[in-house]
Amino acid sequence: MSTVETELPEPASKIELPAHLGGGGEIPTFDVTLKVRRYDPEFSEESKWEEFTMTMYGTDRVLDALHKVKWEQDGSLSFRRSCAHGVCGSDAMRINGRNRLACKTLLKDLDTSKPITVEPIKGLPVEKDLIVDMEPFFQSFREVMPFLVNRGHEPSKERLQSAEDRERFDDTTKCILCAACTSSCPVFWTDGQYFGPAAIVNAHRFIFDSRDDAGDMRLEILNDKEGVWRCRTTFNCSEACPRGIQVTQAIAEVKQAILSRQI
Amino acid sequence: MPTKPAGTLYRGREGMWSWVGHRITGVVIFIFLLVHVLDTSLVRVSPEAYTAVIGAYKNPIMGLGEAGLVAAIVFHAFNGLRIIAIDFWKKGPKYQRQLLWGVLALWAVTMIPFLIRHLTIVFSNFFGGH
Amino acid sequence: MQVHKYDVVIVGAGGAGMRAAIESGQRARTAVLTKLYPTRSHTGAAQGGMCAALANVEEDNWEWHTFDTVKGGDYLVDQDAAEVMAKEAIDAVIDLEKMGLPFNRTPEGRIDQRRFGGHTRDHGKAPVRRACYAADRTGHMILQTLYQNCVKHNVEFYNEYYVLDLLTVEEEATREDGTIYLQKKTAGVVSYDLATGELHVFQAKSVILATGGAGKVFKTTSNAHTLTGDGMGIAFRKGIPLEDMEFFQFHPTGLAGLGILLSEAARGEGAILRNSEGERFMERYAPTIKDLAPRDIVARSMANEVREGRGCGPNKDYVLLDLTHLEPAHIDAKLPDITEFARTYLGVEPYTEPVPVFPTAHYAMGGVPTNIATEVLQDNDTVIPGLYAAGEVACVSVHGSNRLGTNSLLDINVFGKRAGVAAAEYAKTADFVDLPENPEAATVALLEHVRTSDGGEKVALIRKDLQDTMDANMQVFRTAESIDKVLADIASFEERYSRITVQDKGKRFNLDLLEAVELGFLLELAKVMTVAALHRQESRGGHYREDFPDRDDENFMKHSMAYLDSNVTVESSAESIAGIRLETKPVVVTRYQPMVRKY
Amino acid sequence: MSTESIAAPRSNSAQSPKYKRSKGNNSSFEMAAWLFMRLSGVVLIVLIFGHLFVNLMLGDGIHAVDFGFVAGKWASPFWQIWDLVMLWLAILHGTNGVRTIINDYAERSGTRMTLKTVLYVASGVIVVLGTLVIFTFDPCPPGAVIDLPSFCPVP
Ligand SMILES: Cc1cc2nc3c(=O)[nH]c(=O)nc-3n(C[C@H](O)[C@H](O)[C@H](O)COP(=O)(O)OP(=O)(O)OC[C@H]3O[C@@H](n4cnc5c(N)ncnc54)[C@H](O)[C@@H]3O)c2cc1C
Ligand code: HEM
Ligand code: SF4
Ligand code: F3S
Ligand code: FES
Repeated sequence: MSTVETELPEPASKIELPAHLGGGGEIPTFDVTLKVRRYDPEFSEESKWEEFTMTMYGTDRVLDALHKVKWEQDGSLSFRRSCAHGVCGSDAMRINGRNRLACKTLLKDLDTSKPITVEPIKGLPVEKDLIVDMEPFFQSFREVMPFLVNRGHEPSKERLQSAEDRERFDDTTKCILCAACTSSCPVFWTDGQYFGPAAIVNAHRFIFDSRDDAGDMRLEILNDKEGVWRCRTTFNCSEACPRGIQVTQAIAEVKQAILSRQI
Repeated sequence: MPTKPAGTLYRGREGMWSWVGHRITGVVIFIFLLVHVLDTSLVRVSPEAYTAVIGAYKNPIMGLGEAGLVAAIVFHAFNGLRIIAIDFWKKGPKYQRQLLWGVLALWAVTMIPFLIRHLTIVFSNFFGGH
Repeated sequence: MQVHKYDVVIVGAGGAGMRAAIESGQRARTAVLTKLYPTRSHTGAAQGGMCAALANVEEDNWEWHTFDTVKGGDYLVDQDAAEVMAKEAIDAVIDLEKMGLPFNRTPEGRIDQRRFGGHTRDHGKAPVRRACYAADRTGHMILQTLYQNCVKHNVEFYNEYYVLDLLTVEEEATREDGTIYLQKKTAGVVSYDLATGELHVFQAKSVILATGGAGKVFKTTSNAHTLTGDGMGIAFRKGIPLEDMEFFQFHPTGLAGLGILLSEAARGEGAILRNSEGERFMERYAPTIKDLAPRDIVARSMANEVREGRGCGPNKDYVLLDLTHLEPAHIDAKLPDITEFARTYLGVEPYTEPVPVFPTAHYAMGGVPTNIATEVLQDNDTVIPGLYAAGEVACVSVHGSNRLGTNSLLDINVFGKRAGVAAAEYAKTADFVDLPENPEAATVALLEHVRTSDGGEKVALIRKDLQDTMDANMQVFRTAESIDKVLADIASFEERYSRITVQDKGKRFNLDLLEAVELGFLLELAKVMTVAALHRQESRGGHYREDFPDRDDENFMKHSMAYLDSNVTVESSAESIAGIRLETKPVVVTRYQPMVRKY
Repeated sequence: MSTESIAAPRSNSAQSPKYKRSKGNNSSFEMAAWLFMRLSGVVLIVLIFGHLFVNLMLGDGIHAVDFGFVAGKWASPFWQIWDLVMLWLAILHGTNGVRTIINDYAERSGTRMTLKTVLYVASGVIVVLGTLVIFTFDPCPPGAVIDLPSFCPVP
């Protein structure tokens, strides 16, 4: 993370570009079928599978396909989305059985010869189609005191922090609260009481921040019976995280921190 | 609440399936253990009773069951070590998948000689008569 | 319908809204209404940095920063506002650090700073390292940190509440010179609960608008699907003017074809632009600071390269951003996310291959006019009591005709904080304004119209057509002809819009319905933008008229102010269009007289 | 693998009913249990593998196991202790494991209680029984009609 204080040599004014550059030729088009799990309690208590077929392009994502359905075929199809490039965390859903962000899953990376199944994430109450109630998720997040607590005198200037200390918790600062991890966790599915990986990740973010003074309190919170000890290291969370956060590793570090504090 | 059945199975990967395996083997072993203590207790009742019951273990069907049980224990044991490595070894989480392959390899290495020996005994003695 | 009563209601939970909430939440009873969960706001997409003359790594001071801002905005900046921002920048960064923001650090442990386009030392002598950053996710860290602090202070959020109307009352008042006018006053807002489809009226002493940008009027944009300019649209419909709407920033480096942004930080860290001949063409357009010239200049240079046939790719329609001479380790440390975007979305490996890029619609310099106290103006200088605006929705104007990179994250923090404090202070002394009778009537009518209209036109199609024509005719190069074309198109879109059909008839999570409402705002704003662009017969900052390629300080060193006015009936002409009245407002100049803008 | 959803009303944070997480009792029981699983696991590996090896691999394998075999083993305090420790650790480990599983899948507290009671009673009975058997075991019961270990006095 530290600054490498080297002036870069000026790059060449002109270079030979390889001939293929930017080429790629025609973008391929292909047909895909989306198989979406629909649910709208206003009209029916049943959820059902519905299929939509359309022609898509090489760089299209599952989100583009969902949009195409919504905009051209069935306007009532409901899902959340905003940024469309994997930074806001709105559109975690279960695509071909796994949690992913629809805006970060390219159609060409999936097997388009079969219908692509799209379902809401598991373990949170479904409200309509792909939309689930995120409140329990955020509730757990709020419970781990996800904010910097500093007891000493407020310094008038910035606090110093070494680049190494900053690096210590870098991984877990990347979280976008998309819930892909928590809703992929088999333990969370069971009764929804487990704090879940996302809350632990966000606690980790502060526990290992050298500027923070409330690590003990967070460890206390996560030492709860619904806390870290419920994790069974199934790694679904780490596989699902669209930000590539080593979630299970973070949980292991929190477990160890609790252990070394208690013993 | 939506009706239940339509959802698909979550497509977890090695980590999830190894946990499923660990959980199932754990329960299987536990149930066997309960039974095993009960049958062993028969030694207190009378040697005859014990020997009669233990005799039941000596037919090939039970022999196979026993082999399965050992397979479960061996998997549970080695995977247990894997879990411990994930928990306490810094690089454990990173190499969890490789560790699982290691567990399966060790499991095979342990099971093959055991099966050869065990099944030979089970079958030879059965067919060979006592 | 339900009615809620709060001292302060903040509309929008992006950077500006939450920064305001942290202040106001500790001083007054505050509710934050947002159409998205707070952490979904587009502030989280910002990458490069937030500038402040901390002078942690190089000599720097806030006056240089002010100068750069004024010059970057091509002198259309209100200099009092720019001074406030540059001065308060330092505290704004320190505040964030204290709240826990994990900035990158220098070897001494201080906040690290990097270069960014248009930021220079000593009035343009050389690039300076002024942007504080956290890898290439500065906005993400800001948004998260602000949300975390809102959680800390128990801010009350109403998530997925779309504000669709601002409640104001008008009273006759007399000016100092004796003229009588209608003074607007703030009474509250009307919002739509996405989950239930119910309307909620919020009565409030002060309202802060912080709804962000309007990038979705364009097709190729770095903005989120949800950035539909609701706040601007709502204000405009209430008779509040919109300032400087012709100035829209096109960011040079969007992923070609997709618009996803690759931060200017890439160039700050040493990446350069090349055309199909492998030439570093910015050496020709801005010999001193080359690739780090302000965005308008770089974007136009790129578009020009493509126009002159030196574009790359099968259709020769983009240029290349070259990072291949940078160390992979350096790229990983400083630009991890954007390199991943290139990999994920274009399949290009930035270590070894240059990345296809083209300008993408990025930032609305214009918006709801405010003074430096963030109070919204109903004309050039009349404040609307109790109404505040901050962030991209507002126009203070610190960005003038072209925003410098990293000045927006700064803007939302400085003016967000000011708005929060001011709104809460105002609420302490003011009384509630009585709600108008049937406060929700207009919203009910709007929704009812959209829901029941049955002409078969598809919202998505109209929106696509609008975005296409805006991209084709209102992008980095504009002419009277191209603008007129857009105006004509918009007229036809409006007619089609009156015949839309919304398929989803339900109440629950009816996003179909809201997309239709949002399209209404987009159409309105596109119209304001084009009319203002037609009116401004000069080239300045983000607004470039090929038919008037020079800056004309004589006639146009003024802000434009667009009002909704049904009395204006002129059909398309250079001056006005039916329903929109254009006026101007003087620029505040304190110490920097306009100079030729050269880099 | 699980139930579909948890009961929850629609909520927005400003007015939402708080989702209830039953408050823990602030003890470190779960941590201790977690640690115990690991420690006992390591010890169990040695004990169980040793046990299996002796019983199934040495000599005649499973066919060697009969009353005499068991009696022979338990005549030695070494094996008595071995089996005793193994019994206790395995039962505790297994019981705790199953307790976790019940906690996971039995959602209603009534069901949870019932299942756990059954579990604890079963485990308790087994542990007591097993311990008694090991300690009070008489390798040469009077009146036995089958082969007794060779060291028994000939009746
Ligand atoms: C890709 C990208 C990169 C950028 N990088 C930088 C950078 O490096 N440096 C820099 O200084 N600037 C950068 N910017 C610009 C800067 O990020 C934005 O201008 C700034 O974040 C806007 O913040 P905001 O709070 O005004 O709005 P937003 O963060 O967009 O928030 C808007 C909020 O308003 C709410 N809202 C909208 N409409 C309604 C409604 N009708 N009812 C209720 N709520 C509503 C939304 O839910 C949201 O919470 C970048 C912008 C983009 C798009
Ligand atoms: C042979 C050596 C053994 C080792 C190394 C071992 C290791 C472990 C470990 C580490 C766990 C914790 C898993 C987790 O927290 O995710 C565990 C769980 C468990 N073990 Fe063992 N174990 C062994 C033997 C046994 C025996 C003999 C039984 C049966 C009596 C048993 C039954 C269980 C059960 C039921 C679980 C719970 C599974 C779950 O929660 O998913 N184990 N074991
Ligand atoms: S840890 Fe990863 S998967 Fe979990 S919420 Fe954060 S970003 Fe999403
Ligand atoms: S999926 Fe769940 S069990 Fe642990 S490793 Fe992840 S939290
Ligand atoms: S839409 Fe923002 S993460 Fe996918």
